[in-house]
Amino acid sequence: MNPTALRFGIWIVATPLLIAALGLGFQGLAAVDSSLFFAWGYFIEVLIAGLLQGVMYSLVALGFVLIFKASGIFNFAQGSMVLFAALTMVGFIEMGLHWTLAFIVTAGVMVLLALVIERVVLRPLVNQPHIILFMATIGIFYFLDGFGQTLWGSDVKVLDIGISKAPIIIAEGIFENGLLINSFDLVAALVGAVLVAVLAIFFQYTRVGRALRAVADDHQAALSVGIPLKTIWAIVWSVAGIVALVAGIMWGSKAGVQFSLALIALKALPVLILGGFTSIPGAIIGGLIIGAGEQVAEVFLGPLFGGAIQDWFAYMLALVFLLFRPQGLFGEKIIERI
Amino acid sequence: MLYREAGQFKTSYGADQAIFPIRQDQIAIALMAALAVLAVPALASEYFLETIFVPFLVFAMAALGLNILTGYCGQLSLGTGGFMACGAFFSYKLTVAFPELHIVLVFLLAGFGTAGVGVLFGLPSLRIKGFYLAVATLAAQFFLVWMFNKFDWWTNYSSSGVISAPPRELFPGIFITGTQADPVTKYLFLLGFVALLALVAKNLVRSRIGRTWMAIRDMDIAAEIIGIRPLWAKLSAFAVSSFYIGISGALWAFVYTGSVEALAFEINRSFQVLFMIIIGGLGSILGSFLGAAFIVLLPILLNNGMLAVDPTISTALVSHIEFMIFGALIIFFLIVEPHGLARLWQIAKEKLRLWPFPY
Amino acid sequence: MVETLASEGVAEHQSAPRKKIGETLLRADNITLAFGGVKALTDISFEVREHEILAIIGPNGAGKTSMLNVINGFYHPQQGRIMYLGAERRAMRPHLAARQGIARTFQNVALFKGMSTLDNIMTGRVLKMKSNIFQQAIFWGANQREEIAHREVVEKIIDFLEIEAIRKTPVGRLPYGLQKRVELARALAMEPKLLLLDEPMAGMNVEEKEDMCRFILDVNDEFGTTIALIEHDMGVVMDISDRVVVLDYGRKLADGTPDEVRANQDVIDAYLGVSH
Amino acid sequence: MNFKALGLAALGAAAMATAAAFPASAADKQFVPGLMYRSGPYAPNGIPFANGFSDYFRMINAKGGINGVMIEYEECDTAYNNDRGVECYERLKRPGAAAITPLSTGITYALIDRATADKIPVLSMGYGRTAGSDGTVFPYVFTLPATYWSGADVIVNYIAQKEGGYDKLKGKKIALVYHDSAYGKEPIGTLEALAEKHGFSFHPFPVAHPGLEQKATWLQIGRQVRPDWTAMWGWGVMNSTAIKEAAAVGYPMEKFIGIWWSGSEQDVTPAGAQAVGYKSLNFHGTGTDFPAIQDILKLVHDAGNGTGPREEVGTVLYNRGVMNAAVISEAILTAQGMHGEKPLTGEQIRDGFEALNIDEARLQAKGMAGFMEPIKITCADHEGTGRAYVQQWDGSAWTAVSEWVEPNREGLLRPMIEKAAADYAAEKGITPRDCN
Repeated sequence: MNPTALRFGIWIVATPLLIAALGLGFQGLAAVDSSLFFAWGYFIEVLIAGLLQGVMYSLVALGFVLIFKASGIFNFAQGSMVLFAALTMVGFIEMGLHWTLAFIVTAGVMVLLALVIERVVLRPLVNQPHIILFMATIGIFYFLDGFGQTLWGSDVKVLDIGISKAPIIIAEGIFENGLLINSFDLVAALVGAVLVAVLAIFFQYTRVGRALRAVADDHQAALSVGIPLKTIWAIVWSVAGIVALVAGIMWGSKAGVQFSLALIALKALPVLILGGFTSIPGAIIGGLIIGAGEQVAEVFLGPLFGGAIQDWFAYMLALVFLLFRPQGLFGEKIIERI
Repeated sequence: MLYREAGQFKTSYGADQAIFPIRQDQIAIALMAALAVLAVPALASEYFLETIFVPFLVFAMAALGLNILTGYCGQLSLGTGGFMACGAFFSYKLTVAFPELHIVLVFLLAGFGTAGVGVLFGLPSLRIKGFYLAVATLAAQFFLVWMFNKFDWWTNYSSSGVISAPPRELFPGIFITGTQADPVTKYLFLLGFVALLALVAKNLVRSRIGRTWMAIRDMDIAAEIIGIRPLWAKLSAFAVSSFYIGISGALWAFVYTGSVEALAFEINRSFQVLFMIIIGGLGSILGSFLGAAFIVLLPILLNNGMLAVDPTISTALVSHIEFMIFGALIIFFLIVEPHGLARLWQIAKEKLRLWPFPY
Repeated sequence: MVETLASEGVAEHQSAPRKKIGETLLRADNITLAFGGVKALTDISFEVREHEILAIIGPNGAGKTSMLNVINGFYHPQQGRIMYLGAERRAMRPHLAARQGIARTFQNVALFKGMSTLDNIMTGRVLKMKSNIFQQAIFWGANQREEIAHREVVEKIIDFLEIEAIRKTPVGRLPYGLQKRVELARALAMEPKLLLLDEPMAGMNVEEKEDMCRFILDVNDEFGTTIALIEHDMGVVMDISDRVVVLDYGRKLADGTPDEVRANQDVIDAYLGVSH
Repeated sequence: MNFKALGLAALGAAAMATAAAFPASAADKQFVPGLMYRSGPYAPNGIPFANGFSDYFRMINAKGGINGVMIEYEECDTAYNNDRGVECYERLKRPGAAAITPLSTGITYALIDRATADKIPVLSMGYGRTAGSDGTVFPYVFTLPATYWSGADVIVNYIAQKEGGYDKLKGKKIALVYHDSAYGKEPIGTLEALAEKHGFSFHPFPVAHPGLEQKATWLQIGRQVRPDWTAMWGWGVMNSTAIKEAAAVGYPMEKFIGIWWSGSEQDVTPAGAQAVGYKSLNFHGTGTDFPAIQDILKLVHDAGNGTGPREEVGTVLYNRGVMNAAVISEAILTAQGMHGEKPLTGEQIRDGFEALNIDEARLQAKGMAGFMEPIKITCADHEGTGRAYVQQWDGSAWTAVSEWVEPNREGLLRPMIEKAAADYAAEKGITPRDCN
């Protein structure tokens, strides 16, 4: 049994136990202050909402992982790529295209963008230290932010791909008020799952995917067996661009397409750090942990501190995990040699 | 032809340690100082002083601090904004509680307080490295801003969480904070203060402590084997860096904007300072200043420049184009010289030494 | 060819008076080190005596570097103990080993690439410098006096190793041979009691090897520094070392003077016989 | 290292620097600066306001200016960013500046000291520092027609009306969802005081900037606390997200009331049908059925001079920009009556503000009858009536669902304002001026 699968197994068993312990802990708080009392149904509801929210973070985090895995670059511009993709897609829909058609055209635009980035930014900077490439992606971030808004304007745009947003109440027989689940979030989780499956298949079973993994493992070796780095970079940025488009559609139809979308990249950072920069399953598990952790903390601990703790709580949570596993949950272990 | 060091011999190790060992450099720096002290206040308008020179100096201070941590000690930090907030709110509480305390002393004390906070958040650096360390500092960033925003005690129970700098004097009758402060006074005070602290930073990095930082940065294992304690080296870098950043936060709140809420120190501020040191040059005192100048000046120049070319242009378009040009210039400069403006300056000097006979 | 040149260069020096070999400086008792299930060192015992040059030899993967790593505290052996300066050393970090006077160089040069030669060597003086952070912030005064005093020491080492010309050059720009020399200079700047050299002559040409041999012998002569070195070039090893420890697959095969080792049948079978 | 490229860059920078000279304003025009934002996370809300503001002055100029004095309007983009706001202020301030419009509570805070020192009035219309409405301590700050404290009181008064009297508030739960910044925190003190006075329980829920994350907040509101009424102090994307999340937990929209900055088309359209029934405060009319707005359409948009798209005219934030500009022009007019019909200094226009008396007759003359309430400003009181009304979104337009609601200024808010202003004066070492 390979270690990753084993680790998955352990997590699958341990997680429900941890959650139950957590719930009991919060119930204990109610003994101190009765206003903190809650029903178990509510706890589970918050947890589910958090997990679903976590999938939304994972969607953004995936784009980071793809690029980091294949090139070691931390792509600061991922957030603005999400915004740019969503803006472009809305732009095409407003021109009268059906959203499926607009999706395909926008995917084409994102591939084109990846090619331009590879040619104009990455190729001249090949072999530079990672921090320099990181800085270059910051340049891309600013450029895209300005470019997207110049092209499409700064208004709030509605992106509706027909997903119902109505609340669903289930399990009313079991819990007092039932369990409230947002149907939109469910669809988003489904999209996330499909995306991960597609990426997994892509990496595992296609020639290009295998080449990408080879590059991720060892640049020099990959080059020596004839995998051209520039092609790999162009492909991986294209794939990241399309992932950004999917994230942009989901976030855009949830929150409206506008400038603030670029800021959700910040929500993906703790996810990445927790899951490890190089692991696709890490991005998903990290997203689930961060999403559930921060929502539960905000709802049950927030009132003790005056609320709005979820931003720093996500980072603190990631930090605590890091102290035990400095390379993230699924990151590659750093071995020191001298 | 003018820029030659031939014929200048150093006869002692002391002379060899000078910051500007070449005589032409000494002359140039003296001229620069004269320009900064005499010409700028005389010629620059209030607008230039208040919105370019003052923030430039405040940012240069923050960049100095971050450069010590990231550029010299190799520890990536994204907590700059949070540490600036510490400086701002610590000095506010101090000066409101003890109005008779001299304001410069208040700034320094706030700096020391921030250094303590920096050490606390630097502790994880022993286990966590690189981009992963950035998370520890991001936790600091979000937590500190949240804390100053959330607990009214920091703002003396102001209903909106905004602190406003009370008037304080540098010398009796000469105000450097509050409404009475004259832009020229503020500028000169900042110039002196920042120059002094930059000198201190330069002294630190060319002494033992600076070498231990750079050793940790370049190869932490080898550093440990020659007897450097990684714990002490990293934490001292966190402390000194936070000291500078804390003071810059205090100066931001007191001398630059005059009133500030915790949100002014949000994550974007951290990124902004990080950009400065990368563009300016990691591990370079001069680079901190060049980077601060680049990041402060460029957007304003672009913005004003475009309006001057075409006054009827829409402000939205100006902002968007400003973003695009700014981003493109960052990429351009990285391609031209990835090691920052300071290295560019060095190369220019080397070329100048040979000019006009390049071979 | 290589061996003859090297030994000729060394021969002159051996005529100089050698310092007397003294008491045991460091003793390794039954050291066993394993990574996961893989044993790197098995039950190794040997000693290093004051003022001697001890060579540790063995084929690739014999555990030589691991042994040095154990001595300077980078690896912690699962079994066995290290006696140093007559006291037993428990779990130890490398910087504590440095404090006790153990310096070393690395197989792959471990210099501080962003700093000049001078600054690299000055870092070797870190433990000897005493001025506090405030004195350093002011620079002038006590700190500058100290800087100058240590600079003088460092300049002597620079003279000694003949690297005056590259004082201000960033070490990243130096050729490999010179980098090795700067690394030796940095170790010497620590004024160590015990100097560990991990393949100081790897990848050098004949002239560079000759120079390096000369420096090692001079260091041993002039400062009386005890040296433990790993080297592959058998000619060099046999000529400059006082005693030789032979490792193979993590075990000790032999221990003695070069002549004794040369005559040892195990060594001939396992190592010399094969490689020659 | 490419030296030619470097040279080009240097040349470019130098050209930019020399180009950074500023156009001097013509001496025969009244200068009006505007600190707007058309970029950054809050741009969607900033743009219509800025367009309304600019269009009104274009209309005034098309009519021949104020007593023949033309308005010269210049805008600077702050991106809702405090330090850029300071930069913009310093760029646009000059002795002849009529009034500063910071359009951000944070920027208002940053500019109060500066503008007071420079003697330029700050008009923070429905935002900013509430204590600023005490003219004795803040001679250059104007908060008309209403402050956040008034807004909070109006919301509670409206709830009391709906519930059938103040005594019915006892035991009720009122929640506040607020932007966790200087802006959002303003009403908390007032609501706490009112909770104590009327016996309802008050539950504040902060939302971190920019406000995309409200799931936890709304789970608490919708599923745990279940308040009878919820008020909101939000801005930008926070508003639409709040409406969507409220709908997602099934919170009734009729019980959800936003402050006037949380009640524009930009806030409800992204939420689509979910937003129907959502309420907010407002202090001016919506739509285009006012002579002044018709004038803008006729003289500005029909002439092809509109700042933004024509469809935007009549939307909430556009009309607020118009009202803001109208107040400034009225202050200029009043000041001209005192100091002569010529371009005036900020200090002179401050006198105009303090003597401002926009009665029904003046509103009629301005073509704004029914558009806004009459306003009277005095030396000590820089706020005016503080009244607002409640409007409701019906899926396509905002319609008024209440009369003008009066806040309890004299009995409650004014003493609180005076105390806050006195605290500020003590901290800053300001001696309040005598207004009698």
